[in-house]
Amino acid sequence: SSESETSNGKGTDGNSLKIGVVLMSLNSEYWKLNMAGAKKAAEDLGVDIEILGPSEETLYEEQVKMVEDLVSSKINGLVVAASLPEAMSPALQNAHSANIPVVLVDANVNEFDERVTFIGTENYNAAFKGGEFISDQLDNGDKVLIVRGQMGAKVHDERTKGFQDALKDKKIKFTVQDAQSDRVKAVNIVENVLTAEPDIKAVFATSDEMALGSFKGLENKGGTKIPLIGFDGTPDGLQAVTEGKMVANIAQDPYQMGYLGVESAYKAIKGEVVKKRIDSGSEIYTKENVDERIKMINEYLNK
Amino acid sequence: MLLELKNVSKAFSGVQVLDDINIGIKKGEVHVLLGENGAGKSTIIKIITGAYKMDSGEIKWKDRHLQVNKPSDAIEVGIGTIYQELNLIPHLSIMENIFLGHEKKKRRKFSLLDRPAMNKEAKRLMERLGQNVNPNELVKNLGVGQQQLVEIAKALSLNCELIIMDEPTSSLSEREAEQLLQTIERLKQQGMTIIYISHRLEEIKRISDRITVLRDGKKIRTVDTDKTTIDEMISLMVGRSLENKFPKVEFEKGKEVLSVKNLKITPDSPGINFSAYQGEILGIAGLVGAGRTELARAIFGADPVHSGEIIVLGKKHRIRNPLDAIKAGLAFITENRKEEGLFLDQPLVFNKTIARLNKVKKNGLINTQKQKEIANNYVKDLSVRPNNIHLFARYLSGGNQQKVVIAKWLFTDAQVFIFDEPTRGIDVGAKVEVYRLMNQLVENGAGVIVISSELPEILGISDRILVMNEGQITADLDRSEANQEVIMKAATGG
Amino acid sequence: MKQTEVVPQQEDIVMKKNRTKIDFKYIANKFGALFGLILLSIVLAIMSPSFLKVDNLMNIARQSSINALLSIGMLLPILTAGIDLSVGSILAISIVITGVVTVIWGMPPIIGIFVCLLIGAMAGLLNGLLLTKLKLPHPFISTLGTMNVYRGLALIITGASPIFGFSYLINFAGQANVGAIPISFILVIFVCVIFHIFLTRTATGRYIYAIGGNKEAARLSGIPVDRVLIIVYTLSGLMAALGGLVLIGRTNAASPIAGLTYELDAIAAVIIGGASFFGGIGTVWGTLIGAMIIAVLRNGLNLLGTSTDIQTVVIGIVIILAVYVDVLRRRSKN
Amino acid sequence: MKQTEVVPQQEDIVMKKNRTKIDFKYIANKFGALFGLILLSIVLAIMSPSFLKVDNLMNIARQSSINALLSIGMLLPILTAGIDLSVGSILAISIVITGVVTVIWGMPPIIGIFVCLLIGAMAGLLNGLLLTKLKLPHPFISTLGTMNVYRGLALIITGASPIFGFSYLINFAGQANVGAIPISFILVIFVCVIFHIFLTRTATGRYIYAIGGNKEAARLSGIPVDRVLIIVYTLSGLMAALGGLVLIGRTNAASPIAGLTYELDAIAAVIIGGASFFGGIGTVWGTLIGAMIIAVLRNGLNLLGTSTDIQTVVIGIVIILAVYVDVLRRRSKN
Ligand SMILES: Nc1ncnc2c1ncn2[C@@H]1O[C@H](COP(=O)(O)OP(=O)(O)OP(=O)(O)O)[C@@H](O)[C@H]1O
Ligand SMILES: Nc1ncnc2c1ncn2[C@@H]1O[C@H](COP(=O)(O)OP(=O)(O)OP(=O)(O)O)[C@@H](O)[C@H]1O
Ligand SMILES: [Mg+2]
Ligand SMILES: [Mg+2]
Repeated sequence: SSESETSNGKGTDGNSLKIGVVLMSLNSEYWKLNMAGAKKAAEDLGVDIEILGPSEETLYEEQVKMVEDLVSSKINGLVVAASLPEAMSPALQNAHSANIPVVLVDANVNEFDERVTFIGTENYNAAFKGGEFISDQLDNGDKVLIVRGQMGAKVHDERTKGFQDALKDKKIKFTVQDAQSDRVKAVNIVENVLTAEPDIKAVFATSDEMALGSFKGLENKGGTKIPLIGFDGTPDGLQAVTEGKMVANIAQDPYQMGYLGVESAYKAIKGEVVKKRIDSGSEIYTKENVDERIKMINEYLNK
Repeated sequence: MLLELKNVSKAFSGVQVLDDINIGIKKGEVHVLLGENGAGKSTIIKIITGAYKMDSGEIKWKDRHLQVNKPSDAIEVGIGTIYQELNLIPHLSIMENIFLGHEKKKRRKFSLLDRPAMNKEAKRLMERLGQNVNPNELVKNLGVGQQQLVEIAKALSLNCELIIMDEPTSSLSEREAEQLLQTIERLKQQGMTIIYISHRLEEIKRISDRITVLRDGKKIRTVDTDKTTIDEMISLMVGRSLENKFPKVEFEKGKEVLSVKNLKITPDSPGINFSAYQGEILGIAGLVGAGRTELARAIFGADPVHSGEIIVLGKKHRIRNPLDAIKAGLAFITENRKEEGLFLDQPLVFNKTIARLNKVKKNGLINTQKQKEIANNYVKDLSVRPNNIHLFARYLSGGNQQKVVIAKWLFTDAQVFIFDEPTRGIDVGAKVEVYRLMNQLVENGAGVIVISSELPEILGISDRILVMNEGQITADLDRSEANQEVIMKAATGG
Repeated sequence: MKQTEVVPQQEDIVMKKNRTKIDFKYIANKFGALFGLILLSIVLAIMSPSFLKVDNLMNIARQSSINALLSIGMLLPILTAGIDLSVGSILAISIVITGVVTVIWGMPPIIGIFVCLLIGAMAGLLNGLLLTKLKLPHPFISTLGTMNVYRGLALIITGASPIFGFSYLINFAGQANVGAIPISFILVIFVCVIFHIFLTRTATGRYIYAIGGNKEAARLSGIPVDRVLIIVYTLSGLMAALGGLVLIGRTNAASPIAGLTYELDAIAAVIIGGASFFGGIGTVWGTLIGAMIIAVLRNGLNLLGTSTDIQTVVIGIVIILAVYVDVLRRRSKN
Repeated sequence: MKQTEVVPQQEDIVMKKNRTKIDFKYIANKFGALFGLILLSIVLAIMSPSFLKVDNLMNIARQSSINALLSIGMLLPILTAGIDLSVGSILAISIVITGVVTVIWGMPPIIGIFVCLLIGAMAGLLNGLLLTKLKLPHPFISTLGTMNVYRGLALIITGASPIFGFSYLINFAGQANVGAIPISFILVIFVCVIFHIFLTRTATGRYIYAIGGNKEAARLSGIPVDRVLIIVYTLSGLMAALGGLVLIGRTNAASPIAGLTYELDAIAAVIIGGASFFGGIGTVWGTLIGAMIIAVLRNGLNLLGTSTDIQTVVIGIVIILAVYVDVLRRRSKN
């Protein structure tokens, strides 16, 4: 541990600093935006950065290994987005005892009090906003289809729950189907559910990948009039809002999350004070406000 | 010369299997390769057909250098082969098997298959071999004998100039073998050249023109058949003369070791009754498909039976599976050693002890040292070649594989041994060793039952002979009253 | 066998009996999986009024088509006693490259379609070459390897983001209908006919069965085993790419994570369709029915609003049952 | 064979020559995968200074252990020419039930551990019974079925949410260390020794090889094939549950989606470790080394900061290479 202390000391000349980032996966637009933010922050701050993430969000143990591996290679700070937060806490504890400051993004790990900060929007709250948004367009007892990601994956649980809870008063009859974040499965599910229940009044998909699939399903069933809400605010998802395919897209700000994550870790290394909780914000994008957001994202991604 | 091998050598993992072999095959002759198990006969064949690559040497075809890199090369120049192991595709039809690799097509190379033409031709070929079958029948539904004939039809369909047959009669009954020999004689008259391998010396004498004898991978001599005798063939082959091909020893007939009572395989099959005694070898004769294997499998619990009683040494046993049978004291040496007897990718020591691992246990664990000792002893006793207990069974010649299967069963300390075609594909010397083994078993008080399609063998070694036909025992003959005619009559139901 | 051409002869009687028996078996064999499909459909029709609606049947036709195409491709390796685990990844790499070529580089759609199929075939060809030239012992491991390689490449090529905005022509196969009937299903039927003829009426087709039945015997019969295997894996890759083309049309996007775990569905369809895992046995029509059974099941469970975890359990049970029914049928035949 | 015990006899010469060679082969066979592991380690040590740190080696030991346990379990079905696709799901169902029993019902941890292993064994037993009693043709399909069934049940039982808050004793195997060495790795070594003895020195162990080599010959040799297969799948399930126990300790959580795709890593480890996909060939030590190779590779690529896409490609290539090296080695022996 004396070793990490010296490297902490050396940290004053920003060049030799290295920050490790472990995300839930690197294979989606959402996480790519997060990565872009993190990279930008590293560039601005002049630190080295190493970003890892398993090939699928379900592989939570793989994430634990990545944290362990980063801890044993020479990093000065750590930014983690844990897919199964509780599972991550032993590894984070490890990092902490190796004197590595840990910043949590996107998902909080409640058991890990030693975190520098948690940066994120609660998925539950964001989805709740989505529910509120559509609430006006629904009558009591209407049917709503939720196309969700892998059962047991925490983000999708929270999004599903948040959306449902927002509509609690309306006694909505929910049909929840798991499309495992797969676009084709979402198409199939929407086609099938609409065949059995043509009176579906709204569709909510817990990720843009599935929302885009859901739109195809609606299209195939002639149901493009049915309001569709996506989640993530990925470029394609936002594009679908401008084209009127989705009425709304619930977006967190992954870019901001990534940026703030690295920045906070940097501050912690330097011994600066960081707020214990940072809200990276979430927003519902509709036709009215989406264009601005698209422009911004394109800037983020250097398009 | 049609085909010439010049200075052909081949080694497997450092062991010289063929050593500077020179053989010339004349057009129109039946040329026999003769030698003990493991002498290298099949290896020569596989080199000619491109299944193996030789280490050095040359093959000449019609006095020109012939390069065979793969089996289709040999097929293309006109060499058709029936390998020692059957090489048919079980789920394809007779017709498809016959034309496999050289299908008739409607037009060009890439057009659809001409099934009607192939069907007609397949039917004709099988009829030529005395078989009236539906060419669309799947090969898996045929008996071993018929499968062998499909192989021959396949070779004939190639319109080749040379047909190689590696022990084609070893899985055939007397009658089928006779049919095949007649076919060979007919082919010879038509000018076909044939390389023929067999351990049956009588048939060699009958059909061949010249014989090349091999021993331990070396060519000993090529002789003209009409200038040699069976005894000379044997002595060339084994390097010494063999006084007695059937070393029969007479023992006192003892108590009943096995009694089968009213055994029915299906509800409406006739009940089978017979007994075997200590002090005798009980032979079971019959034509292919007579139901001998079926009976043996039923007794051994390998196939389900409908009803019946099996009594071993006076004690009634309920046998539902082979394990029950082994516990009751039975051993069954099956007719298909590769499919049902051997663990090809395991060493001899494994094959030897697997059926009775309890015998090599110490403190509850297998004692590998003891296992090796035992295996070494048996390898010596049965003169398995090469005498290496760590060699995988796959790399043994057919005859030596058979010895390994027998060794496995000797190790189980069974009381009753049922041998199904035990000498199929093994050489005269080894046969005598197997017969001696049987004698020894009888001497030790075990019951020995031998199923064989070779009449001379049955007649030579049995004390008593049962004859089967269509699933029933049609005769129970004492050694003194048995001869070929009587048996054939009972076997054909005449 | 109604049109006997010749006057029956005495000895033909046994033969004819056998022949009838075989044909019966043949039909029964097909009927087996079909029977399962019909049974399943009846149950679902009773449980859900929507099931038999034309509309829904077209759903099924549409939804089964991607898996059907992959399954027909998968049938070939399985017939040779092999397997192709990389089909899902081949699908992904084929479609993302199509996306790059048409959407990003702006090449004409017809070239995109050609490239898609070409990439699929090349990826399959590589599987075949690895298997035969490196003499790998079993395609399970080589295709497990390429499954990772192709997936990784698809991710690298796209930087992990899906490509969208395909032109009508590329979407055509997966999106358009003729009347109520989806083009994709017509494509499936067409492919089935072609593959049926290929497998039953051409030499190469029969060699595939021969290799699965007994590889050594096939080799000794002069069959170019390696060449046939290479063709088999190339075709399997080609079919995966064709499935990918339908997928583009269905989703209007080419995602590098498309096709994850599709190999399992394809294998399940082939086996439910009566093919043997040990090679040598299996038909195109059985495979199609296998794919239909899976699609009908998923569709029915969606219609009934079954929760996804229960769906998972039910699908597991049906896979086992389907194979068990096949076992029973075969047993009753012997 | 340096310590020849007896004076060599004439006839022994050929044999001895062979014996030396075979023993060499035997060593080389083990050495094969080990050689790959060493080579890989050298490369990684050169590329990353952190690789050889004790700390990191302990990471590897810890990280390899779950896959190692599952792989040793998987070795058994593969030795019998079978496969067990359900291990990931068995792991999941075992740990969530442990969670229910200890965390929710509050039973003592020791009962939790017992229940975990019992559920794993029972799930494996069911696989074995399905295979043997229903006489299914190949375990690929039955375990594909139960893979779905067990996963679905794990989701239903937990309502799809993970369970946390396990007591120290349950976490012990996956979390604690003796000095620097993780208990989980000690457990792996212990299990390897037990399984090595089981496979090489007990009758049932030898029967497993016999069944993989030739099932019919095994049956006719009086081997109780069905019973041995049931034991095989039960043990495979048991090892999956043991792996699950380590996973609980590592993550302090029991999630119903734990173990997704673990079966592929386990199969890869067994095959990289030199086992034959056709049964009858393979060792515990080879399998362990196979699991280590995968763990070292993942660890090293993480240390080097390689992106996941490239990791995926590299792992794919290594799987193929590992098997190819094995092929070359075997070929050079003949
Ligand atoms: N692939 C192989 N690898 C190693 N050794 C082999 C291989 N094939 C054959 N042998 C060995 O070569 C020798 C010759 O075998 P071959 O099969 O040619 O004998 P054979 O004369 O045909 O005997 P049989 O009459 O028993 O059929 C035997 O000792 C055998 O063990
Ligand atoms: N696999 C099989 N499928 C169908 N019928 C079979 C099969 N095996 C044997 N039979 C039939 O069962 C009957 C008895 O055959 P079995 O093998 O017992 O005869 P065998 O006297 O031992 O002859 P062989 O010399 O061929 O071994 C025959 O009518 C045969 O055709
Ligand atoms: Mg031979
Ligand atoms: Mg027989």
